[in-house]
Amino acid sequence: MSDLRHLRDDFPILATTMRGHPLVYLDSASTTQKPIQVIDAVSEYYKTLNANVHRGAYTLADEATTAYEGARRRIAGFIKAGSPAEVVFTRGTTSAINLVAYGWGLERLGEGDRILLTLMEHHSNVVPWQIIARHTGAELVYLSIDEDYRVDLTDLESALDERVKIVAVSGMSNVMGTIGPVQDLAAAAHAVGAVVVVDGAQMVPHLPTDVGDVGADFLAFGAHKMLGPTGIGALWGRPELLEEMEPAEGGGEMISDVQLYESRWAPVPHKFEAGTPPIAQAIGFGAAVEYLEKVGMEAVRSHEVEITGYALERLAEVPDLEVYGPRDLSERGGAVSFQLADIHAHDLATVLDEFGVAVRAGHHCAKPLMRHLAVPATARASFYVYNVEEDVDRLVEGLEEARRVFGLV
Amino acid sequence: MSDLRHLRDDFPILATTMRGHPLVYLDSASTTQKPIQVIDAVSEYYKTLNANVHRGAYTLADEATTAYEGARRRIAGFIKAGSPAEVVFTRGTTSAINLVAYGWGLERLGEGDRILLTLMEHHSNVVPWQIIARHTGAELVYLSIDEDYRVDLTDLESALDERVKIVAVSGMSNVMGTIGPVQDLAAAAHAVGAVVVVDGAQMVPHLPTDVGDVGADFLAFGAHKMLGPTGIGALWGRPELLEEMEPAEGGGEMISDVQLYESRWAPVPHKFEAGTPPIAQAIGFGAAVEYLEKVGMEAVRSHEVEITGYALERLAEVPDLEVYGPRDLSERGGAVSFQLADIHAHDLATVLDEFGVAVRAGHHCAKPLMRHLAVPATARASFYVYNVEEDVDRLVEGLEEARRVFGLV
Amino acid sequence: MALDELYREVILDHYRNPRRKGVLEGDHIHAEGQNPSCGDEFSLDLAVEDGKIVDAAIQGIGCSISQASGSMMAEAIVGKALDEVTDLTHNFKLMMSIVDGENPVDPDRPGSVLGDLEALQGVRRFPVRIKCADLPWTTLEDALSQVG
Amino acid sequence: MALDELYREVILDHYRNPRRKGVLEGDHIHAEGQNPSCGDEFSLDLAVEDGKIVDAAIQGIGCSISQASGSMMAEAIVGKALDEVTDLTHNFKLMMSIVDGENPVDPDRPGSVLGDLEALQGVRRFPVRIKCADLPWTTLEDALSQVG
Ligand SMILES: Cc1ncc(COP(=O)(O)O)c(C=O)c1O
Ligand SMILES: Cc1ncc(COP(=O)(O)O)c(C=O)c1O
Repeated sequence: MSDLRHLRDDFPILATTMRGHPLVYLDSASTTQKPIQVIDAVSEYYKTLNANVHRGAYTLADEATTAYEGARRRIAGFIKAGSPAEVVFTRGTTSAINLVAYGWGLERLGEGDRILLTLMEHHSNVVPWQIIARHTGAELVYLSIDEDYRVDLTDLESALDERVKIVAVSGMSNVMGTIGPVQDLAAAAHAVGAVVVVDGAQMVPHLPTDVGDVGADFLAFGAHKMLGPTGIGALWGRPELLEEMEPAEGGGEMISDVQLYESRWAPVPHKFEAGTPPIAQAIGFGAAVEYLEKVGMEAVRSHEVEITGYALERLAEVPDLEVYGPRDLSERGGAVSFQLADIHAHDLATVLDEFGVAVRAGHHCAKPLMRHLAVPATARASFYVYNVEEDVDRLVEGLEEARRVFGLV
Repeated sequence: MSDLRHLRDDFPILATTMRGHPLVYLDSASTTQKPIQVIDAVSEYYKTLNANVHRGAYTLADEATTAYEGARRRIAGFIKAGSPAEVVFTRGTTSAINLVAYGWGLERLGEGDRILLTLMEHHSNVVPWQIIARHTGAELVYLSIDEDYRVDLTDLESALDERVKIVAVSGMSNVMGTIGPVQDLAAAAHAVGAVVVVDGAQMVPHLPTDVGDVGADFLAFGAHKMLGPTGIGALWGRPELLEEMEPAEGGGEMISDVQLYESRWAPVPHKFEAGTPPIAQAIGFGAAVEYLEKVGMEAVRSHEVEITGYALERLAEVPDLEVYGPRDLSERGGAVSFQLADIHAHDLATVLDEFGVAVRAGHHCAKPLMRHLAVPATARASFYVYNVEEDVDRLVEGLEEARRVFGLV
Repeated sequence: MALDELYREVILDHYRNPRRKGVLEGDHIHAEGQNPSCGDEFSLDLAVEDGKIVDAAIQGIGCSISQASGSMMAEAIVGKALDEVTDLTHNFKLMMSIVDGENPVDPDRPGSVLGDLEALQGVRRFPVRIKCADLPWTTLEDALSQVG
Repeated sequence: MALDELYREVILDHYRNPRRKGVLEGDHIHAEGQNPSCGDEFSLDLAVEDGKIVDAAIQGIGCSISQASGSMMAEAIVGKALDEVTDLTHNFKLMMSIVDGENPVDPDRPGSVLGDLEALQGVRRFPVRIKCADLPWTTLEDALSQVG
C-alpha cells in the first residue's frame, strides 16, 4: 500500500467518533473530508484578507483579488489548462453543468437536435439536459451500460450522427467506479461536430487530469469532492467556446457596461461570474489543489487502485454479496457499490453506522442507472487519500454482523 | 452613540493594518467583515460534522443535515417567514434574483409584458431582467430618482398598469443609502396583479425585516453583507408562488424522481437547490444571523442611524465635498457616496488607503444611477455594527490630506 | 445490543413476508408516499365503508423498517373505525418521537393500542431511520384525508 | 511622502489640462480601452503616415493617473516612428513593473527615453493603480495592431 497514512493527521474529523466508534469514513464519493490546511486557508482569509474582489481601490481589496485570481491560476494549472481564463468558478459541478446547458445549449439547440448521454450519468448530468430539451425541443438519447458495467459503445455509430449537438458523459461513475470512455466519445463527437461536456465530479479528484488529453470541450468539477470547501466548483472550457457562450446569470461583476435596456459582458471568465463570487471558497479550493499537488495525483491514483483492489478482494470473501462495477482496476475508481443478500442498503448502512462505518445507501442520484441495474438501492463504500486497509477491514466486520442480525448465519 | 464598541473584539481583521495603519474598514456595503463566531462555525463544521446532506444513512450525515436545515430555520425566523420551506438557499443575492428571473419570469413573460425597475437598482437587479426580456420579448420600464435621491413615484400611475407583470426594486440603495419605497410599490403592484421582487442585499442586513410587513412576493439577500460567509444567500418567496415556480438549475437533490426523459421535482424548497448545497456556508450564515439576533436588529439600525448622522455632519465640514443621498436619516441607511472637488474617486480612495481607510470608488455596480447622477464614479463610505466615530474622524482627516495633495488648500 | 432491538424477528418477518401485499379491486382510496432522500416508496389502497376500513392493500420498495411498518400497519387498521385509525396513527407517531418515555399511548386518545407495532420501538434509538417507519403512516394520513 | 511622489505637479497638470484632447478628422486609426473594475475609459485617434505617428487625439474619463498617463503619452508619441513608439511602450510598461530597479529603460531597446513620463514612477508604489497608468498604453497597443 502506497504510504499516505501520515496524511490522516491533517484531517481533524478522522479523530472523532460516530455512535461511539472511531469514524471510518467511506463516503468520499459523496463528499470528502477536509485537511486542516484547507480549513485554515478559509479562516485565515476571513481573519486577515476579507474584502470584495475586482472592485476595491484599496490595498485589502487588491490583496483579496490577487488571492482569488491566484486560486484560479492554481486550479487551471492542476488540470493543465492553457490559461486561467479558461476556468470559470461556479457553485459546484451541478452549477457548472447547468451553465453549459443554459449558456451553450439553450441558445443553440432546436427541434430535431439531439443530446447524447449515457445511462451511468448522475442526475446532475441528466436533469439540466432534460430542462434544455424541454425549452428547445431537442431530444435526449442514451448509450447503455454493458455486462461489465462499462459504457456500451457498440451502438455508438447509430446513436452519434449529425443530429447530435452535445455529448455529455461522466468521467467516472459515482456508483460503479467505471471510468468513462471520454476520449473515444470526444473523438467520435468531434467527427460529427458535436460539443463534448465531461462531468468530472469524480474524475478530477481521482485521476491525474490534463484537459488537453481529455479531449473534451467543457469539463465540470467541484471542490468538495477533492478536499475543498462546499459551495465552489469550476467549469473549464475551450477558450473559443467560452468566448461564444452566453452567461447564464446576470448581475454585478460580469458586465463591462450596463445601459438601461442592454448590457455588454465582461471578458471571459468574468462574464460567467455574476455577483460577488464565493471568494473564501475559491481560496479554499486553491488550498485543496495545492494539497493534492503535494501528495501528487499519481500517488492519489495508485493509492486508490491499491485500496480498491484490497476492498474488492475482501468483499469477495463475504457470502451473498454482489458488487456492481468493473473488476479490472485499470477501468475503475474507488466507488464500490454492493448488495448483500436480501438486506436493503439502508439496513446495511444502519448496521455499519453502529460500528462507526459511514457508507452511503440509496440511488446515489443515478436513478436511470439503478433502473438499468434493476436494484432500487445499493450500499456504496468509496475511498480517498486518507483511507487505510483497516477501514476496509472494519467494513467487512460490519457486513458479517449484518449477516448475523438478519439471520443469514 | 449606542454602545456596540465591544463587538469590535469579535472581528479579527479589525486588529490588522493596511499600508502600515490600523485598518479603518468603511466598505461594508460591498462586503462585511466576519466575527470569530462565524469563522469558527464554518471551521467547526469541517472539523467535526462534514458530510453530504439529505443523502446519508449514517449518523454524521444526519447531523450535517440537521445543522444545514437548522440554519434555514434560523434564517427564516430572522426575516419572520411563515416556515423554513419559504427560504431557498442560493449562492448569493445575485443568484437569488436570477432564480426568480428564470424560474418565474422566463416561464410567464411574453411580448407586451413589462418589468418595472427603478434607476437606483444594482446591476444584479437589472441585468437578469434584461436577459429575461431578451428571451421573452418583454420590455423594461424604469422609475426615476427625484432631487432628494428618492425613487420618484409621481409617474407611478402611468408606469404601473396591467402590462406590468414584475416589479423589481431595491430595499436600500447601495450607492445613496436610500430606503426603497417597497411597501408602496408592493401595494400598487398587487393592485394590477404584478409580482414584487425585492433586492434585499442592503435592506436585510441593515433594517429589521419582517417579510409580512414588507409586502413583497420575493425577497433576495446574501450572507456576506451581514457578517456571514461568501458563497451563500437566500431567496424568500411566498409559499404559493414557490410552489408554482420552476427550478432554474437541474441536478441531484432537487428531484423526487428522474426518468430518462423527464423528472419530477422534490418539494419546495429543495426543488430549487440542485446539487450539493453550500453546506458549510449555510451553517456560517446561520451563525451570522444568530450573532445579529444577539445584537438585536433594532440596535443595529439605531447604531447605523447614529454613525451615519455623525458622518454626514463631519462631511458637511469638508469644503468642496458633495454627498449624493438623502439627508433625512429616517429615509436612509449607512452607505454614503460623495465627490470631493475635481478629485476622481479613485484618487481619493488611494489617498485614504494610504491612511488605512478602506472606501470604495467607482460605479458601485449601478451604472444607470451613475448616469442619472451624471457622475462617472463616486467614493463611498459605508458602515456596519463594528464602526465607531473615530473611523469617521480618520476618513475626514484623509479627505483633508487629499485636498492638500491635490493642491486645494 | 441496539441492533437486535431494531431488527427484531417480527420486523424481519414482516419485511420478508409482507401482509396484504397487492392492490384492491373495486371502490377504494389510493395514496402514495416517498422518502426522496432514500428512495423508499410505499403505496396504499383502502376500502372504506360506513366509517370503517374494511380492506387494505399495500405495495412498496424500501428498507425493512419502512416495509415492515407498512405491513404491520395494514394488518392493524383493517376492521377499525376511522377515528380509531386516527388515534392509532397519533399514538404510533408519538411512540416514534418519544425516545426515553415509558408509555407510547396518549392517555387522552386511548382509542387504539399499538400491539405488534410496539416492535418498532427500537427504531427510536436510530433517529436516521424514524422517517422510514413513518412513511406508511404519512401515506395513510394522505389516504384518510381523501375520505369524504 | 509617497502620496506626493504619486501625485506630482506635472501629473495633476496633465489631469486638469489634458493635451491633445479631442478627436481627429480625416484618415485615422481609432481604439478604445476600459478598466472594467474601476470604470476608467480611454479612447485614442492616431494618424499614421509613412511609418510615423503624425497626429493623435485622446478622450477619456477616469482618475488622474489614467488621464495624465494618456495625456503624456499623446504628447510623447506624436512625431515618432512606429518602432520607436513600440520601444517606448515597452519601456513604459517595464518602468511600471520594476518596483526597486534603477533604470527603467531596457538597454536592448533604447529607441526611446521616457522623459516626462518618468513622473509616473511614483505609481509603482501603489500596485492597485498600475492598471490605471497602463490603460492608455494598452489602448495604444490595440491601435498599433491595426496598422496595416
Ligand atoms: C443593492 C444590491 N443588490 C445586489 C447586490 C449583489 O449582491 P451579491 O454580489 O452578493 O450577489 C449588491 C451587492 O453588491 C447590492 O448592494
Ligand atoms: C458523477 C457526479 N456528477 C455530478 C455530481 C454533482 O456534484 P455536486 O453535487 O457537487 O454539484 C456528483 C456528486 O454528487 C457526481 O458524483
